Parts: sequence; structure tokens; C-alpha cells
Amino acid sequence: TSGNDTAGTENKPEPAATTETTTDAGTETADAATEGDGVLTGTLKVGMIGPLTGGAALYGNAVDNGVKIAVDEINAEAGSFQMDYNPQDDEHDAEKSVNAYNQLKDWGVQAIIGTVTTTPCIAVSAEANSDRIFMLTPSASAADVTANKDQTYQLCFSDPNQGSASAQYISENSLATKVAIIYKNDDAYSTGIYQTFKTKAAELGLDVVSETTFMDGSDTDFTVQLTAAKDAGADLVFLPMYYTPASLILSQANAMGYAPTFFGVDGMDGILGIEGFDTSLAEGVILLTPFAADATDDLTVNFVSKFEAAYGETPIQFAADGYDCAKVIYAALKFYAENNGGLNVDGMSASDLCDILIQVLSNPAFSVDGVTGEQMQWSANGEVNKAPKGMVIQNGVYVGL
Amino acid sequence: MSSNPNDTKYVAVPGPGMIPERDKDKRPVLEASHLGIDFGGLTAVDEFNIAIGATEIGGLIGPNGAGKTTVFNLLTKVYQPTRGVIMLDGKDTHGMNTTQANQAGIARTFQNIRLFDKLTVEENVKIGLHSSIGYHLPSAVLRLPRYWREEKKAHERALELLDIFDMADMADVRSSSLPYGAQRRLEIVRALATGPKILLLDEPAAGMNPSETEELMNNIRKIRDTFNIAVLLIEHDMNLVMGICENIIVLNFGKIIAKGNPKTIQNDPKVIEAYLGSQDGE
Amino acid sequence: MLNYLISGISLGSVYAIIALGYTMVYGIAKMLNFAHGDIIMVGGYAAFCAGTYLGWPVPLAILFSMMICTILGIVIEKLAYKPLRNATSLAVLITAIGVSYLLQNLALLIWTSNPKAFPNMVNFIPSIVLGKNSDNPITISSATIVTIAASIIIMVALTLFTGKTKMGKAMRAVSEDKGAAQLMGINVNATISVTFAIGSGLAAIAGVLLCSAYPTLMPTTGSMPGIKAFTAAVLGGIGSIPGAMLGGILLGILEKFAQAYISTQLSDAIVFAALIVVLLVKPTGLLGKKMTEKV
Amino acid sequence: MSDSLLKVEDLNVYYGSIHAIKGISFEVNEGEIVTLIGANGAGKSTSLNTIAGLLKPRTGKITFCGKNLVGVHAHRIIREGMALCPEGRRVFLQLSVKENLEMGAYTRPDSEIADSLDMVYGLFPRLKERYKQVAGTLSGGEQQMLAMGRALMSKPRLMMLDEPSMGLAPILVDQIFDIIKNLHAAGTTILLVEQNARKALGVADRAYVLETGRIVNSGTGAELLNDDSVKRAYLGG
Amino acid sequence: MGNKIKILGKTNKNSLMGFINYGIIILFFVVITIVKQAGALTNALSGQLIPICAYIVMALSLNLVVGISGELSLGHAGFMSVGAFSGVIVSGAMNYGGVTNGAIRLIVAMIVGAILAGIAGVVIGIPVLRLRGDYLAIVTLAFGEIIKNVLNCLYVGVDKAGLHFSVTDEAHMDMSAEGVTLVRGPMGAVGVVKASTFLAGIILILLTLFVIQNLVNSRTGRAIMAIRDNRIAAEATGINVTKYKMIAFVTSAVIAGSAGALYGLNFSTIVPKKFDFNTSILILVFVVLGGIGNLTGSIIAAALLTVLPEIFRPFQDYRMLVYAIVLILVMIATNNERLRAFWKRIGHIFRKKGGELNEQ
Ligand SMILES: Nc1ncnc2c1ncn2[C@@H]1O[C@H](COP(=O)(O)OP(=O)(O)OP(=O)(O)O)[C@@H](O)[C@H]1O
Ligand SMILES: Nc1ncnc2c1ncn2[C@@H]1O[C@H](COP(=O)(O)OP(=O)(O)OP(=O)(O)O)[C@@H](O)[C@H]1O
Ligand SMILES: [Mg+2]
Ligand SMILES: [Mg+2]
Repeated sequence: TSGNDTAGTENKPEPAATTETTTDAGTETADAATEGDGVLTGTLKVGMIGPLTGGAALYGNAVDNGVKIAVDEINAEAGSFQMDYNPQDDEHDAEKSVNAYNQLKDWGVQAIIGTVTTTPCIAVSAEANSDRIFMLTPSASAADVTANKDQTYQLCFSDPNQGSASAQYISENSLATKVAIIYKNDDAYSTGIYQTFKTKAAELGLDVVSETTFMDGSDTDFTVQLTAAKDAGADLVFLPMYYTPASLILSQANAMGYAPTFFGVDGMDGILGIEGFDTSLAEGVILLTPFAADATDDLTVNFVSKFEAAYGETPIQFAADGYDCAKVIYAALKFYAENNGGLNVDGMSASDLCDILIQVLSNPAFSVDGVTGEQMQWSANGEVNKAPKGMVIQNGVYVGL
Repeated sequence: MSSNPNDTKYVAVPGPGMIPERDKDKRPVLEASHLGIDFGGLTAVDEFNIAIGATEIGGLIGPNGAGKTTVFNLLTKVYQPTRGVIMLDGKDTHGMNTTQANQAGIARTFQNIRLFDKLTVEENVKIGLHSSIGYHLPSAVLRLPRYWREEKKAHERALELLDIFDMADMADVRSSSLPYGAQRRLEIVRALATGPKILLLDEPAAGMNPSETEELMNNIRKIRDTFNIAVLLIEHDMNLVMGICENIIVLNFGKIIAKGNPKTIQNDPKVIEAYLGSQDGE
Repeated sequence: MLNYLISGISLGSVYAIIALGYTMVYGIAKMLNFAHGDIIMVGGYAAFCAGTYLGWPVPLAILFSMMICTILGIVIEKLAYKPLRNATSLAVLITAIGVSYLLQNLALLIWTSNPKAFPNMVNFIPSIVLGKNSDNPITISSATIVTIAASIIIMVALTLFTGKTKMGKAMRAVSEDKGAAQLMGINVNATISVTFAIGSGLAAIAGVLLCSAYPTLMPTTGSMPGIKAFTAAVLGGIGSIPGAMLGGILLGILEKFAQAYISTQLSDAIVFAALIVVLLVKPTGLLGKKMTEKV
Repeated sequence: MSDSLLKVEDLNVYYGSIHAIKGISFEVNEGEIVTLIGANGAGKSTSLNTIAGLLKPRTGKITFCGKNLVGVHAHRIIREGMALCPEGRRVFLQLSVKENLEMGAYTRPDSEIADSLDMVYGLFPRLKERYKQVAGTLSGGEQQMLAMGRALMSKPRLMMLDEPSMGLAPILVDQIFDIIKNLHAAGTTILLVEQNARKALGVADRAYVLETGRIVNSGTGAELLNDDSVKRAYLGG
Repeated sequence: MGNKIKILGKTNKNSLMGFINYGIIILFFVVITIVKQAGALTNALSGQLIPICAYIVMALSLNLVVGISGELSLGHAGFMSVGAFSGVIVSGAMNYGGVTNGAIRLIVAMIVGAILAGIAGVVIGIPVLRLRGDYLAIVTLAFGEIIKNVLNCLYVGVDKAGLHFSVTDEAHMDMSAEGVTLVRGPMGAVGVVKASTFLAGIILILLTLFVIQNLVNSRTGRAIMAIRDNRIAAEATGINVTKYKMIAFVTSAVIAGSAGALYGLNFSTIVPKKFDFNTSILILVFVVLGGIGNLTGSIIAAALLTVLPEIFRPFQDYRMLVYAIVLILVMIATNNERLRAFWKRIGHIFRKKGGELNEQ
């Protein structure tokens, strides 16, 4: 029963995880496991799909590195339970991504972290949905990723979520009266946020005075876009994009002597970590992000220090997302084991595991504290509930708002 | 027809020239008047007038760079003339391109050989036969009987034409690996295959030794006789020119300096001075 | 308006300087060296490493980058292109694409996918501010000034080199007929190596200037500007050195004007459509010589 | 013979699988004019191109001034003092007439070029008239003059000419042969391939007859001029 | 007489090569089907079957332009894109209208994709075919970029009233509430209801081979090759240059369009960016590696190079590096004169002598 055959229906075809099903499936598997000690055992085959080469390699590699840290921690901590981790490259391409997915299937994957980028994720989640393989994407944020697919969950905010949250935030805090938007026209992530932002902004009465775009081939010079914003008198420029082009926008605005408030989204995180970047350019930039590498809570400190030791660089949000994904899967299985008298994942079919994970993630009693958010919970349609944190960059570091 | 070109009798035509008496009932295949072309500052051809009878063999000679090849390029519409008129078989060629000129009945060979290198000898000839092959793309793609019939006909016709130069046994050879002389002959066959009314040959004997040249001479005559077409040729080999051309035009610096049968041309002092030089070698 | 013109020229001058290298290699080796953009990227990284990691002074870092690229160009030519000397130009084109993948993926392994912020290496020249006291002062950045100056110098130097020097003429002879060139006593392999050495050395300069103007450096940094510069070279008439310069600048201006006055969404489509129109009117590009093929 | 300038022994050349030269041997002595004659496709051009290094023989020996030439790059061979005026002219179409001529003198010091240029312009005034024109737009015969002039520019010890009179007006053909004679008189050794066999044999000291890749006859120029089989095959009736 | 027999032999050789190509494809199909029945087909390979078919068709059609017509096209993915998007839209609209049968949707999508790509071929062919060599290459490249750029701005939806288009955003499509968005700008076509099958792919390849091979071995094909070899001589021989170049170009576009539809209906989402310069180049790599003008080579190269990056997955981080090196080495090896002569000689041992000149 694949979800996408009934296109058009808003709700999930299979209302996930009622308490009934929890107990049902729970007792069954518990019986099969013949253990009653509530312990999680066995080796779980976890796959990851993301761009490890090509233009988007940056994001895939970050996730990969983050997951590796988490897997090491998990494997060190829980002796009887191990994660066997297998990352696969998809070059940010739907076709390659499906190939990678099929490779993972041949390998015997039981759960998938990914895919990292949006378009490939839509293609793969449709496949995984009909194969009943659980997916938790660290960063593919479009609504289409989870739409009509009950086994695909997001760890990151969804685009609509981010877009409207940003508009809301700007309006509530009266950050600006006139807003300009620069977005990347050939990018699903960027346009996705832009569209919901615009709709929400209209609702809230924010005055969007300029909307300009750029593309892959013309992502170096932003004079026109910035001039348009400036001429329209925008006092806030909304930048729903990843941090690489954003860093150029900041430096060019600076050169023009244009200093509005720059407002970014989660993709902006990482800008301070660019090697050699003059952080003073980012002074005053506000961004909504669930992760700040210099946060002082134990989880973050632990993750960041391990990451820096392993890779010699500060983790960006994608790395944190990857880290949390592995942790969420682990936490969910542990949760299940504890509540159902144990669980041995060895040789368990992907679809059984998928049912378990869906059950747990949609269980309101289940929540996870991660580096990208406290008390993360998931709604039935696969979206995460966590509080976006408003951050402002001051003196080269994030400061919570 | 006479074998000694000097014996051909000529009659005047209304246009700018003379044609052989035997062709007087047919209209000249080619008439050009006041033809000229400039390249930038250089006037390569000027005041060029000619009339070729339906079965005449004409010659065009002159020093290097006199404009002979340029005249061919004008007649075949490779260059559009700066001035003048070209009538092909009674049709004004104004506004025609090379393809249309060929379809109107003029075919040529090139001074620098231009074969379809990657195609075989037979295929080269079949390109010449192109417009006489009577099927269209759908019958080819669907391989209708019509396709097979017409291809068979074309194949046989190609071999027949190649046989003129005894080249039928080379039909399968890639044209680029032919020796120089054979390439020249293949060009002639290809031009002939288009079914022209007049054939222009640009230095057909270049790179051939005297015996080969003699054979070529016979073949040109044979072509004229079997196909009943006119031939106009450029050549620096005087044995060939004087041997078969009934009427010769001499160009120098783009202008005609002499016209007439081989005997008069050979003895024209202007031609001797500009072109032939002292005739010691012969 | 003036503002857009200037940003167009800034962008265009970067295209121009890349296009010069493209055209140089194309003009002589008669090959579209699609790896050119990636050599630019390597040039950027080399200068970055020398300047940032080794702390070398700017001129030394640029020289180092040029040296690395020149050697790289020669090595690539020897290993990848020379064995294909008698192959079709398409075979060489595909090999160049292979080289491009190779360089990008090597860079990915060596320098990782994280972007580096490239320091402005040319700020020894002050930027010019027009209309300082008006509402809209217009800045011409140091990178732009240097890029324009460098591309003009390179254009003149290359024109003189290929047109006047013995080596330059030999290069043109080689590009036309390698066999006949050998009959003149010209060492064809050496000549082509020199061509690649020059082209790659120019790529290093282009890399430094590209990254100084638009300071993010990633393994894929060179590929899109490479394609744009190739377009510019064609616009100007590929093989023509002043054409590359003109094509580059025009393309930059066109791109900016299309963005400013028509649509930022469709600017690429507009730029490429304009290119098609230009080629329709002038099939050999703006300054391209008509290939005279005498019949 | 130790004083042979060029010596070819048992040469075999292939085009892919086509065996074009089948074990030919011949020599050219210092100061001689030697001519190769033969029908189309006999392998004359192939022989010259192989000697100049443009083609690689499969087997065989070529020595020039006692030095081995097999496996040596063409440009090195040329620098040994050889020039080839190739079949089909092969002038540099995009270069001007003057630049083409300068290329001919590529191996010589720049200071000597001016004199040689004057010499070539003297022989072919048409080239002087057109020194700025790109070679591609020259007429066929003009290009042939240019190819000949370009070969002359290098002042070689051994001049190899492949059908130098092709496409030239009779008056110029005579002139080409005069040039050959003058070169000879000045001590240049000449290896000549000509379709105009009568004229070629007329100036040659010695000649070889090639037929489908093999040498079938040889002798002095005068001998071959009077040889019946040669007369029949190459001199015409 | 002897000649004639030999030459008929040559014609037979051509059709023999044709049959070999059909044979390869049918064999491929049979082997895969058997392996699949036996349950031995990996998911990795089975997932690639349809893309492989689409790429083979693309390579064959590009070979018509590059190999047969001798023009360099760097924007072939553009035609694929037109076919893919129009196919997906048509199929989506049919699905919405109640035609859920995959085969019917696929066939209609392929036909519409082919027609629209053909129209694009005519439109781009008119300016392009006046140009030569590398100028043509850049215009085709430009065309590919323009298509990509325009599709990035295109929104298409369907409701009871029919199809709705917009070039600004979803809201501007004026679609009623029960409508379905089929194409959403840069997010591309989402929620594609798949329809492609391996069998359909195989049939499309066979059809393509049938058209191209029969075209090449006809007067039209010869005319196209003559223009490639020597344009001026072709003109002087009475060949209408523009017409025949156009036939080659548009036929190629039509085929690419149908391949695009096959490809597009194999994934639940496609984006305009997929059909960018890199994809055009990839297809060109198939053609060149397989041998310019060699259809069998195109087939094999397209199939091999599509699975190669997957086979290299165990190399992990070095995967694309290895791929690049293999690409370069193969190019060098296949173009090495000595190696080529070697293969030729081996070929000669198997083939009867003939067609050679010097050996009487
Ligand atoms: N590039 C080539 N590829 C294949 N075969 C060739 C090639 N060039 C020449 N041949 C063959 O080699 C043989 C010798 O040719 P070559 O050109 O040396 O003859 P030639 O004596 O110079 O003839 P010509 O008088 O026509 O110039 C011929 O059979 C020819 O077909
Ligand atoms: N496209 C052109 N541009 C400039 N000059 C040209 C062009 N074509 C021909 N010419 C010049 O026009 C003159 C006539 O050339 P043409 O080729 O007609 O000579 P020709 O009589 O055929 O000589 P040959 O016997 O040497 O072949 C030459 O001086 C040539 O340089
Ligand atoms: Mg001429
Ligand atoms: Mg020869």
C-alpha cells in the first residue's frame, strides 16, 4: 500500500501509530525476540544517501561526517547494539540517488538517513515508501519530501515551516517595514522557502518591496539584486539560501555600502566556518537555525569538540542534522525495546523495522533531545516539531535572540 | 564528330560568342556575358563573355592566378558575380545557389580534390545520382519494395558510370585511400552522375603522367560522345588542351586576351608571351 | 545604470581573462579545453594555500600559483592530450572533460568540499569611488581595476606574441597543419606544450583574479565561469584574442543589464538568446575572421 | 658507396593494412639530381614523406649523411639539412604569403631571412605582389609557387620536390626546371618526383622507376628516356 | 560480374551490422528477463535498466547528429528535457482525467514528447544549421541552457477545465482548488505517476535503431554524410544542404524527445536542472567513446558508462576520481594508432580479404 497512489488526498492514507498498533506490533516482535529484558541488541544496517561529490558535496559530506560521529558514539556506548553505517554518493541527482538507494537495498539496508538534498529525496522516498523502508532525512526540507509518504520523516524544519516562521519572526519583532528577498531560482530549497515566506508575509502585512533571483551560472555577482533591494528602500533582506552565495552577498553589500538587516534561514549556518571568511561581514546577520556550534549545552559541546577533533573544522548545521538523525533512530529503537521487552534487530526485515520506527516516532510519548533541538517530536505527516532558535551574529559568534 | 579540334566549324550566336556548327540547332548550354567579380580591391574576373554549344569541348587557359578557377566558381554559383549574366540552358541563373545551379544542369570537378572522404567510391557516385533515385524517406525507413528497386537501379548505374574509367572494381574502396589520379577520375564520374548538360573540369590532368593524360583525353571525348553534353575544361597540360578543345579562351589578369581554335591560340604572340613561353620542351 | 554598467564590466573582465586563455589554447591546439575552468580552480587553491597556509607574500603566492598551473598544464598535455594527437578533435574534447572531472575530484579530496574565503590578493591597488558625496556612490573595486588592466595587458601581449614572434607564428602554423609545420623544422610537440603552458599560466592569473573578485573557492569554482567564458570566447569569435576580450566584457554587461532591466529569473536565457542572435547576424562571432575556404 | 648523401635500404611502409612501399632501396649522392617516376599510386609521395619523417616505416633503413633517420622526429630530420616541397602544396592557408616564406626559414637565423626572401621574390614576382594576402585565397598555381618558395627558404642540402610543377602554367613549368638546374649548379642535391617524366628525366642524373611500391627499373636519365617500356608507360605516345 | 557480387556482399554487410544491433538489444532483454525470473537481478541493476534504455536511445540519436551529420551538439539534453517535461505533463493530465493505464500514458507521452522536441528541433535548427563546427556547438549549448532556464520558471497544473500554465508561480495558474500541480518551477515535476517499463525501453531502442539504420542506408543518409565530408562538393553535386542537415537534426531531436518521456516517467520527480550541460556532455561521451558514427559502440558505451559509476561504489571517496581516470585511459586506448591497427589486423583475420586496393 504505497502512499502516492492516492495523490490528492491531504491526509496520510495510513494514520500512523495509534496506541493500538503500538501494542500489537510490540507484542509480536517482543515474542519473536524472546527476550524480556527491554534491551536493544543486534546490528542495524543504516544507509546514508547524499552528495559526496559534485557541486553539493559540501552538504553531503557534512551529514556524512556528523553521522559518523554519532555512530561511533552509539557503537561505543551500547555494546550489544551496533550500527553498521554505509554512506552512498548521489551527486545531488535524482537518478543517481535512486541508484544509491538500490545499492543500499542490495546491501540489506534496514533504515536510511537521507537523502540530504531535496529533489533526490523526493525520488528516493517514493521508492522507499513502496518498499517500506524507513527514511529520516537530515535536511531535505520541501513539503513534497514527506507528502503522502508515511515512512519518511524530516529532522530539519520543512520549507513552509521555515518560510512562515521567518515571516512571523520578522513581523513579531518588527525587524523591518520593507523587505527584499533574494533567492535561488533553480533550487527547490530556496524557492520553497521563498514562496511560503511571501505568502505569510502578505498575510502579516509585511511589505515585500523587491524579489530577485539568481541561478547556478550567475551566482557570483549580486550587484543587480542588491541594488534593486537598496533602491526599493528595503531595510531587511531575506536570504533563503545556503551560506556560500550568502557570503558573497554579504561582502558585496558591504562593498556597496548597503547595510540592511540580513535575515537567513538554516542554510545560512556555516557562514562563520568558511575558512578565511571575514566574520565582521556577517555582523548583525539574523538567522533562524536550530543549531549553533558555539552553544554551551553539553550535547553541543560534546559534538562540536569531537567533530573538530576528527575533521579539523567546525560542524555546520548539516553535520549536526546528520548526527541527530543517527541519534534519533537509536533513541527510537531503544524506546521501543524498553517498552516492548527488548528488541533484536539482527536480520529483521526493513519493513518490520519501518513499522516500529513509524510507531515510535508518532508516539507522543517519544521525544529526543539533540544538538539541533530539544524535545524534538514528529507529527503524523513526518514533520519535526522543534523550536526554531533566532540567532544573531555578534562579534563573530551566534548569540541567541 | 571530328577528332581534330582544329577542324570544327563555328557559327555565331545571338549572344556574345560562337558555337560549333553542329550545335547550331540547339541553343548554347551556357552563355555568360559581361561577367565579373571583385575581391576587395582585386578584380579577379572582368568582362568575361562565353557561349558553349551543346556538345562542344571548350578550354579555358591562362597563367596562374589569371582567374580561371574563379570563372568556374562564378558559373557554378559558388561565388555570386559582382556583375554580368549567366544563362544556363536558356535559364537565367540569377539568384540561384550552387545546388540549384547543379540541378539546372551544370556539374564540375575541383582543382583541389573534394571527395566525400569517408564514403566509398560507389557511394560517392551515388551522391551524384541522388536526385535520380526515386524514393523518399518514408519508403527508405520502412524499406518498401520501391526502396530496394531504386537502390538496385542506382547501384547498377553507378557501376556503369565507374566503368567509363575502369574503376568498377574499386567500388568498395574508401575514396580517401585512392591514389591521386584515381581521385580525379572519381570526381569526374561523380559530376557526370548528376546528369549535367555541361561538365566543368578544373585541371583534370594535374598529377597524371603523359600516358594517363592521353587516356583521360580519350575518356573526355567518350563522355561527350556518349552523353551528348558540353565540356569546359581548365588545364595547363597543352597536349590535352590542344588535343581536344575545339575552342579555347585565354585569360590573363581576369580578362580574355585571346579566343579561337588550338592552332590560332598556339600561335598568338600575346598568349605565347603571357602563358606558353618558348616551346622548347615539346 | 552606470552602476550596472560597472558591475557588468567587472564581471565581464573576469570572463574576459578566462576567455583569453580559452581562446589561446583553442586557437593553437584547435581543441576546446573544457578543463580550463578547473585549472583556474587549481590556480585559486594554489594561491590560497601559498598565501594563507604558508603565509607567503602576495606576489610570491601568485607566482607560485602560476608555476603550479603551468606545470599542471604541461603535464596534462603530455599525459592526456598528446597521445591523442592524431585522433578526432571530439576525442580530445572528451578527454578534456575527463581531465576536468579528475581535477575537480582531486581537489575535493585534497581541499574538501568546504568553501574557502579567498583573500583579496590585489588590494594593493585602492578601489575607486565615483560620486563619493552623492547618495549612490559607485565603487570600482580593486579586483575589477586589476582584472581589466591584466586582461588588456594579456590581450596585447598575446596578440603581439602570436602575430609577431617566430614562436607565435610557428604556433599558428602548427595549428593549421602539423605535418607541414614539421617540414619547416618546427617541433610540434614542444610548440603545443608551450601553448598549454601559457594557457595554464594565464588560468592561474584568472584564478587569482576571479577569486579576488568573488571570494569563494570550492572544487567546482571554475566550472561555471569556464562555460561562461567559453561562451564569451565564441561571442567574440573563437580564436580571436581581442574577440575574447570583447566577448567577455560584453557578456558581463549583457548579463547585468538583462538582470537589471528584464528579469533576474530569465537572465541566463536572455544572455544565451542574445548570443544566438549575434551568431545569426555574424556567424563567426564579433571579431572572428571568416574562414576563407577557397574553392 | 660511402659518398651517398641519402641511402634507403629495404624500406617497407604501410597505411594501416595497406602495404604501400614494398622493400625499396635506392640512394642519392651528394650533388646529384635523382628522380623517381611512376604511375599514380606507385608510392612516390609515400617514399618522400617517409624519408622526411612524416610517415614511419615498418622496416628498413634510411641514412642521411651517415646518420640514421628511422625513428627520428620530422623536425629533427629537417634540421639536418633536408627540405620537402610536399604533394598538394600544404601551404599554411591562414598565414600570409610572407609568413609562409618565413616559416620556410624557421631553422635559420633571422639575419639571413631577408636575403632569401629577396631571392624567392625574385624568382616569383607574383608572390612579392601578394605578400600580404593569406595563402588560402591564392590560386592553385600561386600556392604551388609559394610551396616551392617556402622550401627554397631553408637552403637545404637535400631538396625533395614532390611534383613541383603541378598546376603551373607552361611558362612557369619551364621556370621551375630552370630553378632546379640552378640549385643543382649551386651544389644542392635534389630528389625529384614528377609526372612530367620527360622533363624530369631530362634534368636528372639518375632515375628510378616505381611500380606499385617496388622499384622496377633504374638508370641514368638519358638511359631511361630511351627505354621502351618507360616510353610506353610514362612518356606517352 | 565479380564486382557486383562483392558489392552486394557489402550491402549485406551493412544490413548484417544492423541485425547485430537488433540482436544485441534483444539478447540484452532476454538475458535480463531470465536473470530477473531467477531472482538474481540486483536492485542496483534493475533500477538502472530504464535509464540505460533512455541513454542508449539518446546516444543513438546524438550519433545521428555527431557521427552521421558531423555536427557537434552540446545541448542534446535540452531535447530530452522537452520530451521529459511534456511527457510528464501529458501523462499527469491523463492520469488526472482518469486514464490510469501506464502503457497508454507512456505511449501518448512519448509521442507528444517526440513531437514537441521535434518542434524545438526545427526552431533551433533554423539558426543553428547556418553555423559551422564549434559555433554550432555553442548555440546548441545555449539552447540547452535556455530550455533549462525557462523550465525553471514554468508552472503547470491540471484541473477539470484542462491544463493551466504560468511562468511566475503556482498561484498564477488560476487553477481551481481540486486541481493538481504537475510542474512546479525549479522543483520540477513532483508526484509523477510512473509509467515506464523496461520492455517499453527495449521497444524504443529497437524502433530507434530501425529508423536510424534505415535512414543511414538510404539516399537521405548518404546525402547527410556527403555534406559532412565536404559541404561544397555536396552543394555542387546538387544536394540541398539545409534540407538534409535539418532532417538529421530534427529526427535526432524527435528521438531524444521520446527518450526524455521514457526517462521522465521512470522517476517520481524530475527537475529541469537534470538536463543541463553535464548531461549533454555525458551523452556526447557515450557517442565518442563508442566510436563516432558507430551505433553498436554507442549502445555498448551508453550501457557500460551508465553502470560504471555504480560498479565503482566500493571505491567510495575515490569513486569519481577512478571514473575520470578510466574515462581518460579509455579515450587514449581507443584512439591509440597502434592499438587501432592491432584491432584492425585482428579484424582482418576474421574477415575475408577484399575491398583493398594494392593487393591484386
Ligand atoms: N593516407 C592514405 N591512406 C591509405 N592509403 C594511402 C594513403 N596515401 C596513399 N595511400 C596508398 O598508398 C599507395 C601509394 O600512394 P602515393 O601517394 O605514395 O603514390 P604516388 O606514387 O605519389 O602517386 P601520385 O602520382 O598519384 O601522387 C597508393 O596505393 C595509395 O592508395
Ligand atoms: N576569395 C578570394 N579572395 C581574394 N582573392 C582571391 C579569392 N579567390 C581568388 N582570388 C585571387 O584571384 C585570382 C584568380 O584566382 P583563380 O583561382 O581564379 O586563378 P586561376 O586562374 O585558377 O589560377 P591557377 O591556374 O593557378 O589555378 C588570384 O590572384 C587569387 O589570389
Ligand atoms: Mg585554378
Ligand atoms: Mg604522389
